[in-house]
Amino acid sequence: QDAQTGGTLRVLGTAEIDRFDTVPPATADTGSFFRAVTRQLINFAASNDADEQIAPQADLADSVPVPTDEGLTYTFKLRQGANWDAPDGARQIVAADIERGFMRICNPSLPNPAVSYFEDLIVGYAEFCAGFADVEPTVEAMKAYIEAGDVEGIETPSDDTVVFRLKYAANDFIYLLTLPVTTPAPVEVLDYLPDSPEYRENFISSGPYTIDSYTPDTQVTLVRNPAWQAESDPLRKAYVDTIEVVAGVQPDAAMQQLQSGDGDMLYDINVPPVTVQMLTMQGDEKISTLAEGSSRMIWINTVSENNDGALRDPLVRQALNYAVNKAAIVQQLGGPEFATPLNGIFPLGILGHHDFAPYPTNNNEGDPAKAKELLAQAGYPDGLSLKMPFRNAGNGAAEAQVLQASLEAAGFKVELVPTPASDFYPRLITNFDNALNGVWDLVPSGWSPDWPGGAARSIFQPQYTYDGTHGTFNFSDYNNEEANEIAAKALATSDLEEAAKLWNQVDEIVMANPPTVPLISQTTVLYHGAAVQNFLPYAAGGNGDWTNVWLSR
Amino acid sequence: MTVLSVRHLTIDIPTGDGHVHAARDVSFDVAAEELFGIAGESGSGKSVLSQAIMGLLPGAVISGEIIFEGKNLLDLPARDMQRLRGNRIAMISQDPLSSLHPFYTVGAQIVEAIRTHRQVSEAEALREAVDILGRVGIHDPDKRVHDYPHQFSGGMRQRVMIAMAIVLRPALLIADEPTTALDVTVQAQIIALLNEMRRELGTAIIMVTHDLELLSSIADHAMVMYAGNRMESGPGDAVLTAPAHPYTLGLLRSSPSHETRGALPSIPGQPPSLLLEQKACAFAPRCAAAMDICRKERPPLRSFADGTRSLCWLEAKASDTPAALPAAPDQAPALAQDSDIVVKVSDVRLTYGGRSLFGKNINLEVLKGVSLELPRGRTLGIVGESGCGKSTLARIIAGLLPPTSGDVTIEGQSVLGLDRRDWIEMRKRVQMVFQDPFGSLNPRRRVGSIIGGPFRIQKVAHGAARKNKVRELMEIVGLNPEHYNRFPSEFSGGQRQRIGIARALALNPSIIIFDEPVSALDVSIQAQILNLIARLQRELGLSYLFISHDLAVVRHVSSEILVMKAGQVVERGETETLYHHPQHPYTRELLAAADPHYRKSGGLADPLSSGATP
Amino acid sequence: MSAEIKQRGSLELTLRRLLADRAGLLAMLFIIALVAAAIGADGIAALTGHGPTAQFLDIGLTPTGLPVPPGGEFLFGTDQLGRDVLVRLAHGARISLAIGLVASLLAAMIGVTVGLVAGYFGGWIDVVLGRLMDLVMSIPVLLCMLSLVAVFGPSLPLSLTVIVFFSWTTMGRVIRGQVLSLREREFVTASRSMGAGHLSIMVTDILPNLGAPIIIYTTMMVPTSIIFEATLSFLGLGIVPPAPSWGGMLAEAANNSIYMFAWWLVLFPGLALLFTTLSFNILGDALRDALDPASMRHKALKKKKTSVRSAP
Amino acid sequence: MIRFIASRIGFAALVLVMLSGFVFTLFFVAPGDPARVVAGERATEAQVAQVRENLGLDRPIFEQYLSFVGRSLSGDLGYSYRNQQPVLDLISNRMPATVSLCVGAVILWLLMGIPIGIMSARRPGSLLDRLGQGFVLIGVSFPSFVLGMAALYFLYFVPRQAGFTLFPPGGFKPFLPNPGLWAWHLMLPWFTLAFTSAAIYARLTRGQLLEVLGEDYIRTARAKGLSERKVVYKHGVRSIFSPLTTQLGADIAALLGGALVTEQVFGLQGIGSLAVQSVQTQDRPVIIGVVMLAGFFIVIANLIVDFLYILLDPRIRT
Ligand SMILES: Nc1ncnc2c1ncn2[C@@H]1O[C@H](COP(=O)(O)OP(=O)(O)OP(=O)(O)O)[C@@H](O)[C@H]1O
Ligand SMILES: Nc1ncnc2c1ncn2[C@@H]1O[C@H](COP(=O)(O)OP(=O)(O)OP(=O)(O)O)[C@@H](O)[C@H]1O
Ligand SMILES: [Mg+2]
Ligand SMILES: [Mg+2]
Ligand code: NI
Repeated sequence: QDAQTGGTLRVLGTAEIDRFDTVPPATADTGSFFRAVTRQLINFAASNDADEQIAPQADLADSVPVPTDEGLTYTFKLRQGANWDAPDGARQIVAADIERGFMRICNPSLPNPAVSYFEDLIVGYAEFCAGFADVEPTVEAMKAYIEAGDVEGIETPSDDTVVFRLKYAANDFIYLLTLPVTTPAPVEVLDYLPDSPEYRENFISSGPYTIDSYTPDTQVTLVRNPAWQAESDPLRKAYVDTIEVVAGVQPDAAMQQLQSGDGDMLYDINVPPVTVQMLTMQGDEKISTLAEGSSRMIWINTVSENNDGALRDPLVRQALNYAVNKAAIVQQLGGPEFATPLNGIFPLGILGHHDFAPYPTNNNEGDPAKAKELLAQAGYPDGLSLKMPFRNAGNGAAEAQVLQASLEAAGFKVELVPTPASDFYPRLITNFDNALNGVWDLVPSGWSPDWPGGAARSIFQPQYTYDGTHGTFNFSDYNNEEANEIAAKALATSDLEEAAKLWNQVDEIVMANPPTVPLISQTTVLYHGAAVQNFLPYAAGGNGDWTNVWLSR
Repeated sequence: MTVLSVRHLTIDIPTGDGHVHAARDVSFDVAAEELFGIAGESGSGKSVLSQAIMGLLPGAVISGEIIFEGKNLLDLPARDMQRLRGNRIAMISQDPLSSLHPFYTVGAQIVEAIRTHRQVSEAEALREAVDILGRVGIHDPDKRVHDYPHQFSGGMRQRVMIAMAIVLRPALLIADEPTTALDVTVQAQIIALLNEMRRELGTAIIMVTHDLELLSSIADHAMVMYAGNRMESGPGDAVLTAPAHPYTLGLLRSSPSHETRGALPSIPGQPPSLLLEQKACAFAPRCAAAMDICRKERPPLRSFADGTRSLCWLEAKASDTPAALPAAPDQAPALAQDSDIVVKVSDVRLTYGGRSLFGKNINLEVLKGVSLELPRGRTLGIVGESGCGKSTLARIIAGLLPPTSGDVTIEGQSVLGLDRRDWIEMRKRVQMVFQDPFGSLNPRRRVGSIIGGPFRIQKVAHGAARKNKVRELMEIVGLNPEHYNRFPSEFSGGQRQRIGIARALALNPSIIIFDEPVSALDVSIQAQILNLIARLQRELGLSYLFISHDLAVVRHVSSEILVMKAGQVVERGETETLYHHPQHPYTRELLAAADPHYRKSGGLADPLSSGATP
Repeated sequence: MSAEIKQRGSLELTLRRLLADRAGLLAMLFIIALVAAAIGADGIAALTGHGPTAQFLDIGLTPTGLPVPPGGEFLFGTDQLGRDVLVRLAHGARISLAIGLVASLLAAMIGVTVGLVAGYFGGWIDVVLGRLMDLVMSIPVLLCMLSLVAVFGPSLPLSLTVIVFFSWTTMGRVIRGQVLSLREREFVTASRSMGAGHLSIMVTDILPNLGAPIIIYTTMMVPTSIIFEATLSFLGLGIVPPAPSWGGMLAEAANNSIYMFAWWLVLFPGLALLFTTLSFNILGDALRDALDPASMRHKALKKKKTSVRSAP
Repeated sequence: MIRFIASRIGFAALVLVMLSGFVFTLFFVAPGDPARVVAGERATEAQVAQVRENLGLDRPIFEQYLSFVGRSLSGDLGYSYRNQQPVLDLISNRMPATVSLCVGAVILWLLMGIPIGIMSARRPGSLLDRLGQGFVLIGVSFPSFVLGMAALYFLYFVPRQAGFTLFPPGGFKPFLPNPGLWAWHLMLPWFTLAFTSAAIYARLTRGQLLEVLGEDYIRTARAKGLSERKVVYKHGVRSIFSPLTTQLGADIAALLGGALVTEQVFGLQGIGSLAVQSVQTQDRPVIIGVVMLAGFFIVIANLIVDFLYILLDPRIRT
């Protein structure tokens, strides 16, 4: 069917769009929104092709640059005709806006955790942020600091040129530039606190759409941005006239509304596995998949005194790895199309993933006998009693019960502790005291890297390294100097194949004495209403691309 | 001219427990302008009968004929019956408090009655309503017509009911106990009003009541019912002065006003259940003159020369056959002569303070300085209209309610400010018997434990000893000790009052306060209880305070009488003195209201003018 | 007293009336059967050979993880984890019944005590307790439950506490109303005039007269509590998996709209819940008819008024 | 009268204060860290502490409570942690769905329950009465979410399988510009929410009316010659308004709970789903706001009921 413009796209969500500003931490789902109203130097194309989905493309940059200076310098030329929808009319996006965008990231009011990647990489950025941290978190003070400040490693020789200078050659720097947090900032936004109501009210778009109205917690309506020029944007076609993002719809209800035509696309809702199977059974073809590099694993508490520190014994952790029935989890999620058993820390689609089986079991169904044997060897012939909190939402309960069943078969008594979704990570798991005090022994957890593709860094660093501060996703302060060294090498090499091999080594080192039980690589399942045409998954938003669909009702 | 003619009316009401035979073969005629009285004890079927005539007994199985103005009402289609109701036949019922819709103004309710049957405008109907309210003696009818029923006193509400009933000038007015809920004085006014209306409008009135006294004074014709049967009917005078049926006679004899002193000739036993089939005379089990045949066959209807008819096997009038009379127990009460004062009440005052729903301060002075003395072994009667403070006084004397000021001493000891031990002790001296035999017994406790309650509370006697004492008490008051384990609901009203008396006797008190102990009972049962009370006083030398609004009853039991009005004692004196030479106008009024002869002659000056204020 | 009718004890009368009520009898039989099923739940599990939490990944689920419909192996089908619905239903009866009974008994105890004290003493005690009841009734129950669970995490005792906390007021009001009129009855004055103290009057004089409302309202509270628990489970605030409860089973069926495909997941627990609450309601009605002396004479005609606080 | 009104209003205020204390204590004494939620799942301790300070969560609880009460009195329920929007705005944005749902459901259940109750009471024991009683029993025995599921299955899913749309599966459409669409989309939610209460009202109406129809004044009305219709509707039904009003007052609290469940089942953007979502994200100002506002409505509804009661019953009025 031919592309056609016009119409209103209705996107349904449970929660509202959580951020209008790219600076404060936002959920991955917000990526779809940022796609429509902001532009970055580098971005992804919306595509059905798994490889194309994760290939960096030029967005504000007029091409993807090749690093010079042994991979330490990246020079970007900005695309002409890419405009701000500024209050006084359309205005070209310039190099200073890019630098300003970076400066806002480590503001003391609502900093973004991704700041650590750049502190690690860009020359002079850590110093800039350290200075910023001491600034009063008020509009005036922050504005003054940014206006007076400068990041050494970000140079703006002319309005249309930006140069980044790195501390070491990082093969994933281009990927880092796809993060919404790197969005350029127009000078006007310095007058507001990040993502404050005033910011929202005076929103300045750079994408094909801009905010028409915002009813908090209920609906955001996007309309065409008059300053946006189609020829300046290779990635977005902007077929529909209006996009309504509706909040407050429960997943089941949203699915029904999509089927009945009351809604077109989903916002923060993933299609539940069972529904996928029901839809497939009914021959519904409006299902697509997207590999974002998500994985699920069980974290093992290696710091508590529970069971006299039994979980510190590598044998016990290996026993756990043998015990778990990964095939059952795959079955729960709808079969091999939607999930694959995972035996290492890097999921499918991530540079560094390799098919290996440190603890092989038949069809990944678990090997209770082997597990029991190891347990006995470790001195626990009668098994162990373990506490496993789980996230009481979505598929959490089902997954926990499947895990419980296979662990019990191997001699682990597992006590399930349902935990409200809001409490699971913030209160229970990321609080290191809870690990230390043995509030939990095992937790099923999930991880998606901050960007797709070459994202081994975004998996390894937050989860498997410990630099002395708690409270991140490394729940029991795992650290392995040997792995760290190899990882540093993997990051610094510009040869991707070499990098992949090094990451494989990292994976093997970690799994030899496993802090986790990897479970599955997960594929995100997407669904849309019948009116939606040209539905193309957009990797950084985890869903279909709003700016490339058209409607036929 | 006969307005209504009822022929062989039989009414069965189906219920969960079987058929209630509420009327059996009842026939009578009512002529225009006549007042036809129907008397009988509670549950004898009077109300059912009147509702049957109105056609307001859905679900009942009715046979026979009710001929009204030439048409048999039982065959009439519902629509036609509806058109007659209110228009040609009207009704007033016993309780004026609950018979008016609380949410509509009295005017609206009268207007509704008018406009249901006549095509008149709202304004026209309202004018008529005002007019009729004026005629039944409501002051300022044009203002009061917009008031709600709760803004009227009981007597005035009954007037409103009457106004509503007669506004369309019906041919027949059925008054089902129109005065039982009212004070004696108001009662007399209402009766006078009805009489006047009857004469003025030519309405035939059927008056249902259990008050024989009343009937004998006003009814042109009367009918006495018992267990659904018409026992006797005939001209009012004849039936109520020279009754043909032993039941009628028994009723008349049991009414205390006829015997001034001594035991009343009561009718033993209690009425039968209407659920039972009757093959013989319904009254036979209680009839002193019963013969064998009475218990076997249904009696014939006998007519007598004076126009009375009686459903009885006796060939002569009961009033003519001395044998039919129950032997009146002879002796006069042996009055104790040592007159030391056991109860002394001096200048007791009581003010109920409080706040109404809307926060107005209410200070209701209920007792305004009452003093009295009760000599040992004597009975002091207290009369007065409803709300004058009798019960309040009783409670104060019993120590259940502290007075605002004044003092009460019992056998020399003040009942006020006792500590817990003295209070328990005091309970052994004074006891109370309450008005309502249904309410004063805990329905969920067995008779044994009710009567044994005082022993439990006072911690006297245990186990078998207590049980024996209870049995003794039951025997004293004439209850079968075998019924130790029953619940109060399994007893009749009279028996329940005996239980109450037994309980009061348990701790051997020297003084008993009776607060209207018989007002809830039928005359035949009332007599039994009055006799019991008298016997106990004789045998146990008790001193009584006897409260009632019924002058006749008080006069029967008391040696001295106290008349109360609005919280004050207006007159006191030896019974006979007071009765024959009343000093205070209020006493006279009371006596007048209670005396049938006053009523008949319309003795009250202006019945319409003295309506109570709201 | 020759024409004396045989007098029956009130217990006997009540039983006779109850047994004469066919619907009530059926309801009672159903409840007895249910209790039997709950007690014998392990027996049912043994009979089918399926434990209540056993997952049959091979025969109880399709390769893509869908539950299988009722059939020879699984009489009521399996759930989304391949567990036997029949066995879980029987085990769920335990929790639902336990919650229903324990919650209503506790609530009844509190309600009766508060109602009795408030009604008997009147005055400021009544005002305070009455206002307390008003207060509890003005709390948006489910919202508060939601918040409580968010704070304390779901658990059986918490559910129980919340149900009790929010359901005693109905009983309290009814009892208070009854006591207000009972304390004016003359048998109370009579007891007082015998020298009885407050406690003795409340316990021996007033309490026995509250038998009918207590029994009726407690019975009526059972289905409300069961529904309440089910609703909490439905919102994910109920008991801890993998223990089965009817509400939890229904919630699992509702989750992801799986019931639209696997109708048996909602049909069987739904019917069990419906029949149970229906039975208790019918039994409550029957008990009311049998116990309430006011309805003795005009059985078909009179029904005592009730104000039932609806379950969410 | 004035005193009465004043005392009722005073009590209403007291209830709200106690409610606020209760909710506030619950949230602020309880463990859990909204700052962490706001800061995002991957924030470091230092960043969380910064957010905590920005939100004022590091101040003493009592101080926070006092400032909360102070602000509430001027109608300011504070700002959401999540999007810094005024709580009052958030709630009023969700108001249309909830109000549509509740008002419609109340009307529907009154229109269902009362007539069924009247019909039952007019002919006790008849077939109609038995049917009515059956409806009542089933109604009070069904949890509303099961009913919602059944409605969705039979009135939406089954017809859709058969190829046509009988009712949409929920979703809120604003009243304007298309009231028909609005009503059509609310049909199933209305029915679900109304069913149980309709049963309770049918039962209540029947019981009360039977009792009233046994009153003496009804006999008087019949004796006046009024038609049975008039007797029942003008004299009988008029008297049951007061108990029905009382029940209605008591039902407001339950109504909000029912609305919460119904909104979940049918995907309505109402206050209930706002509450659920806020609980999930620990957005305390919003939760407190919703609970307080719900309490406020309940209290106001009960005040209105009290006054209606006076209006309806002349015995109290004069
Ligand atoms: N609707 C009814 N259904 C069943 N039984 C009834 C009904 N109405 C009255 N009865 C029974 O019929 C009998 C006669 O009652 P009725 O009211 O006529 O007595 P009554 O003579 O008017 O008594 P009272 O002086 O107490 O008014 C009583 O046993 C009563 O219980
Ligand atoms: N607890 C109370 N609070 C306020 N007023 C009361 C109270 N008890 C009784 N009264 C009022 O006191 C007055 C006297 O009441 P009491 O019961 O003593 O009258 P009574 O002469 O016994 O009347 P009755 O013949 O109707 O029994 C009445 O006006 C009554 O309304
Ligand atoms: Mg009568
Ligand atoms: Mg009195
Ligand atoms: Ni005889």
